[in-house]
Amino acid sequence: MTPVLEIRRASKSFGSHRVLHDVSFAVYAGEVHALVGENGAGKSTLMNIIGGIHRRDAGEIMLNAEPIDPLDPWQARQLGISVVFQELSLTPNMTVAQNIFVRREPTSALGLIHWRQLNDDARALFERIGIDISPTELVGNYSVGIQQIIEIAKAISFDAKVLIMDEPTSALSESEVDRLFSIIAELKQQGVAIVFISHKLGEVLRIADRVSVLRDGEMVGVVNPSDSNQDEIIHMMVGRSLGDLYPAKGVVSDEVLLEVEGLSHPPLFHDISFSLRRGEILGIAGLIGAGRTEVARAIFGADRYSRGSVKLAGIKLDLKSPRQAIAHGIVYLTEDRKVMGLFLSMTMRDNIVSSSLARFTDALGLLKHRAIADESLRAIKQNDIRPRDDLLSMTSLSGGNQQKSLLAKCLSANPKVLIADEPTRGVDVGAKVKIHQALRDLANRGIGVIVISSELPEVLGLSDRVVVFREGHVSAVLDGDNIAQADVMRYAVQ
Amino acid sequence: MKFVARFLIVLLLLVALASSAALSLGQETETYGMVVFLKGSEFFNWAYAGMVDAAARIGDHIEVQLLGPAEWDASLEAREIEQLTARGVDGILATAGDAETMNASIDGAIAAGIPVVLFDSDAPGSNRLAFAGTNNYNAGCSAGEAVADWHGDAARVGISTFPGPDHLARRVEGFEDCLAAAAPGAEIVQIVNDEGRVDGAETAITAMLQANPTINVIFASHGNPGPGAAAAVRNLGIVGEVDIMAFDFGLPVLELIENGEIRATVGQNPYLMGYMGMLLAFGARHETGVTAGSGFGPYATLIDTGVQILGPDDIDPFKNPPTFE
Amino acid sequence: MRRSISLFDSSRRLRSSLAPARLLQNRSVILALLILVISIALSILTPAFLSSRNLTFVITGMTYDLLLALGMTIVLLLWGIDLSVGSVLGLTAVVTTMLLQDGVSIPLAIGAGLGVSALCGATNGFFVAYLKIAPFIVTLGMMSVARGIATVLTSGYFVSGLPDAYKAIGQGRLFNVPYMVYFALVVVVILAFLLRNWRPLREAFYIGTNPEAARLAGIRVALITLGGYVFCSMMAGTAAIFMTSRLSMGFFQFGLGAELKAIAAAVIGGASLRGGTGSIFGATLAVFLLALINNGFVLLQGSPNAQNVIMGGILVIAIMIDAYRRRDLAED
Amino acid sequence: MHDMQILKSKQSDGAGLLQRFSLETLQIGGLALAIVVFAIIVQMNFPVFLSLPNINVMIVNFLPEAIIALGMTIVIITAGIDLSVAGIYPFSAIIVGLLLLAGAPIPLAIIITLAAGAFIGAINAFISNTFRVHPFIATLAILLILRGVNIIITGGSPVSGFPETFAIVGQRGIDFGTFLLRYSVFIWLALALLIGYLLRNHRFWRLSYFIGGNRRSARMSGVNVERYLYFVYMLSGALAAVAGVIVASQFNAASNSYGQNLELRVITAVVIGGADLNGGAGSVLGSMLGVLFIAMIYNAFAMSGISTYWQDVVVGAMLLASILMGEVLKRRRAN
Repeated sequence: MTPVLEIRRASKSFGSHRVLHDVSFAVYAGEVHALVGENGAGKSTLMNIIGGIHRRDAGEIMLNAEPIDPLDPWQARQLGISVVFQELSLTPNMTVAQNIFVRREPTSALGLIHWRQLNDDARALFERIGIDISPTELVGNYSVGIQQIIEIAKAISFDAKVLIMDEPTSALSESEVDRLFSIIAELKQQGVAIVFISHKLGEVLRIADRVSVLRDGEMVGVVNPSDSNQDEIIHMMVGRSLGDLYPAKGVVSDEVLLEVEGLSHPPLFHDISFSLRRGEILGIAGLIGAGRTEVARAIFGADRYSRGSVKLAGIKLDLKSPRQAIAHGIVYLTEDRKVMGLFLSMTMRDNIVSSSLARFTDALGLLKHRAIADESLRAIKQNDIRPRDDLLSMTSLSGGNQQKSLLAKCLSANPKVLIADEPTRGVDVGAKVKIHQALRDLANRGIGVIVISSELPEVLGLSDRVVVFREGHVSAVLDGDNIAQADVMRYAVQ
Repeated sequence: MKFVARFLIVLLLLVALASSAALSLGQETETYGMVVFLKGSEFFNWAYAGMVDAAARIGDHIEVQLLGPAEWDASLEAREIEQLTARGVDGILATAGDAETMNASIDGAIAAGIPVVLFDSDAPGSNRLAFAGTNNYNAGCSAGEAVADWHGDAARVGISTFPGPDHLARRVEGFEDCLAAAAPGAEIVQIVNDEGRVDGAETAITAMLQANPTINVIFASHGNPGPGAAAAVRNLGIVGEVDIMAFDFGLPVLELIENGEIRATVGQNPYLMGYMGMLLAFGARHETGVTAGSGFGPYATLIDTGVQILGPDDIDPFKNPPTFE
Repeated sequence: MRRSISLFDSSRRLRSSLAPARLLQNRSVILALLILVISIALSILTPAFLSSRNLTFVITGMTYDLLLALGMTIVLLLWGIDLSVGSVLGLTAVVTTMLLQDGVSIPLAIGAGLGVSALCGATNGFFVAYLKIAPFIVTLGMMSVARGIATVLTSGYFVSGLPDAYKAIGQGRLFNVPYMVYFALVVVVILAFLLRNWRPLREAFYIGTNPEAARLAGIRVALITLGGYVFCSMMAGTAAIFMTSRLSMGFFQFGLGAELKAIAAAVIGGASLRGGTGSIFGATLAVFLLALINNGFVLLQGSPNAQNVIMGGILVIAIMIDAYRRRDLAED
Repeated sequence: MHDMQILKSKQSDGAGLLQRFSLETLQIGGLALAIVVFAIIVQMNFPVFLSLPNINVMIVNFLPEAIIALGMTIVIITAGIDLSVAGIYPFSAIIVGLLLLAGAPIPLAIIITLAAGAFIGAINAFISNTFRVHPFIATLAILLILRGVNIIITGGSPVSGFPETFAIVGQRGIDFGTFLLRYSVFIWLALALLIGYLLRNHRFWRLSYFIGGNRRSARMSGVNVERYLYFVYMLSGALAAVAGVIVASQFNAASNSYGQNLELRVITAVVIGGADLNGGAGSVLGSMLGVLFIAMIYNAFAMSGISTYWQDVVVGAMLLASILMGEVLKRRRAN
């Protein structure tokens, strides 16, 4: 049987930096083929070569045994190779149908669009993959998770023979992930070859028929999930054993640090109450849209709430802005580092001290440059950010190091309470372990840490207690070492 | 729905207000409009004052209004004339931003039976009935003769003007001709562009004076460069060494004449332009038995309102410019 | 890997940035070189150019534009734009001089004039920072409104009859150089120092780069943005005080078209319409460059008609130089 | 088996007026309402206001703005801006005039002029694309250059004395006795209907919304954004040239003084009409209503005899008010 898509001995360098070396890779019809590897292993480059964004330096791309040479993503899609990039290709100000069929709308000979047929086509497409989305609604009115699904629908609409998805679940809640997986199963039935790129090995093992592992631009092997396990794959990815993914739990004091009581802001969240103790890591679990981020932002003063109170060490706070929150020692690590967390065009140093400038200012409001430089170097060392050059522009850092910089920025503000929203989103396993360790170190130093994560294992592995959110309410607070994943899921969805 | 209800109430109030205002309007009024190419020029305010006074002299039933673009744009001026024509005013006084652009609009107004009188700057190619204004060539000529009088053949002149308006070109031409005639040895050293602005004039003239230290007279071809030239001379610390011949009698010019920084100015008579223009338009509006046939009443086609060279002793009457709401 | 200049560059880093290759990456250096070349050319072509008188004059003449460009640099840095500066200049000029004409004391009249300009700026800032309306539109509206009020107030008349003591502000000299030049230089130095060292202005860089991230980082985005617009308008107001004093009159058309010049100068000097960058020295050099070119034109008796062409041409050249400088930057 | 409501957008059941219509409909409806109210008030005071001759003058007077606003609308939809129209407009009036005076046949002169306008638009796009600068700066540079060029090629005095037949473009029309309905009005109507229709329904033209909404995603969808922007700015330039040709014919003259602040009037009208300077929103109907609204304000001033000094204040205040209204609508809908 010939593979639908085959890469033969592809190589690619950027300048002197070799990112892919002699990589071969094949996908068959009706197969889900996972591609894993640490950040910088070459997954994205491989995908970009197939998707027509980059040109390979050497090697061949074969589609149904015919050599092809896609020049841009559009051309690749015409050939039957659809890539769903992490970055969505939708525009919020147009309808779902318009987004899906942009440039391919059914038109008259003069190019005038047949609107009804356009919407019917979209409906038919959704039916085919078994989802219910209104084609005439503006995309901007849908959540990111649903937009991701629209994006996949768009990719499929090209009559894709090969569908490549880069981290498609990074913005999805558990139930949306289920939804996506059933769509994938459906497509598999229809004979589409699927390449699935993900950091979430649990998902990979669940869905993939085969797993290819890339390391440092080379293909280290292909494994069968049924004869392998997570540890083995991680070992292949990093070339060594990582030890535990989650650090040992610490000692939690009895002293309540942060107390949230009856916090409400309809319709986003209602009557939220929980407490955070000194030295504790409190996990917040729940589906996307359950109100976790909204509550975190309200505590942080970034958004208003209508009722309820937030007490820090027993004193009621009335925070009107993030500035006041930071001044009180409450710091929020945002889930969206590129849009809301980092100043990408600025240097690492500028970013690291951005939340803590008050600490480096004299009475006249003048800044102490030397102290700032020292602080940023210290933070880089402490958080093991690489490379250790704090005058590098943020754009030249990898995702993991960007995320570590974001954490360093939060820590530089000397928090008493750190609310970390998706602290390991889009980060490779190595960086993940380091971030987990850093969060636990903080707790051990007596800081209260709240971790919001859509990855259940992460919440469970990291937290001392878990608060479960459902539809804007707290549905459970689970205590103890052995919280079962299934319990959390039950509270999150029922 | 509350939103809509509130909106409707406001709407009704506005309508009631508007209709009561409409009732208070008189009935036999005649309306005359003045259209200028630079709204809010002091010069045109003098002209408008003349128009207002003449209108009051004719009777209470005459209403007047002033229109024009905020920046020099003859096409916007043409629009104002077309609007007045559509409104059906009884007469239009206009000054042409350039000699050509407004012809069609003026002809349109005339064809609609509305008398159009040009003042200050003419549009000779149009069918306008009359022109009341300075003969700009003569105005420049007077200035040229005065300068010849001051310095004779020793006059070394810098001129400040800006390209575009036809009347400025005429003034410079008249100045050059008459200076040459009265003092053949005199010389025009440089002409600079002041972009029509005071600070533009300051910049341009300062540089000009530096590049040409021989200049001993500056001729300002319009109202703005006079004060700019005085500032330039002050900049270079050569007050008294360079004579300035300004144009028009804006208050800053008068002040500078009083304290001796400007030697004299070419005083036009904008008040008379407006006054005569109004009379001409009113006359043309009302047909008499004698003029029957032309569609217009009696009017003179050309009135030269003249200029005088104003020195320190002549400026008192102009110190209190007219104001109106 | 792309290195860039940190806001908090300490001296040991500065040394490496003095290497010739890096120097040419610095816009101020390019502008200074251009100024040098033009100066040399002009002094060869016309002896009048190098006279101290002429140079003094060039610097005096650029003061108004400089003040406006400085204010505009701050607003652009904050990812804003202010189209109303020219009109605010006109309005301040009219208000101040009318008060003086009515016999109000000089400090009070200046205070009121600056107050009016600050109010215009605060209105702009309020709409932009608190109501989140696009600055282009807000300041476009203010441009009409301020100019309109200035027109209504004066009915188009020149305002004159100003007290001599007031005229001394713009006309007075120290070592044959007008006071206002010293004032402008002091503003440049202080502002450049503050932009490097003063926290709110440093925070302006963050705001201009990513306003939402800045807010979440605890920066007072709205307040600083408001302050930026107030500052910009007050720079226009200050220019108006000097202009009226120097020319001994107020006029509602003062500052007409000044906003475009100010934006052009700020951009040539290193600011971007995409926010997050801007340089005080760059803007100063850019204004100087434009003033030199104007001066050269008149000295060389060039057709003044071509001035606009040259100004636009310089802007295009600045754009190209900048594109070369940023050539290694990623798409958008 | 799977709970489907997650995938449905929030449909509020008690949908009020604000939710029932799209933002665009609300904005255009509000503007139309404002126009009607304004017209009624002025009409009650000055009965000639809504007479056909006066309406005709209102339209003819703002024809250049209306035609240029067509291009500006698309430019703004793509998140751009074009200040250079205020330079292209007088430039093309002058160019067509000079060509005619040089004896070029009328159709040829017009075609060359339109091509020149489009060419300048291409320069705008070139600068903005190649050097990756904001179109504000690119078109500002071109505006400054053109203003100078206009003075240089005319020497500052108006160009006039065009052949009689050229008057057809902007002066002649159908005589209704009380007023003359100029052919140029039909040119505008045809352009507005055509562009309005295409912008709603044509695959290629609709890409402008896509580009303005999210430029990266447009790129990823295979749209050649740079090439598209050439099209947009060339269209804007060509339309400014159309306006220039009409005005040259209308006044039988062309001067560098034309078009003062024109770019700002046009942008004001387009924004009042609901276009978003951040891109992705705007419509021809809205922009035309915006132009009409401003035309009515100007005309009402000519009508009323109220000091025209107030004109700028009123127009500026209207701009701010309409933006505030739009913003209020947007936020009430969002809640």
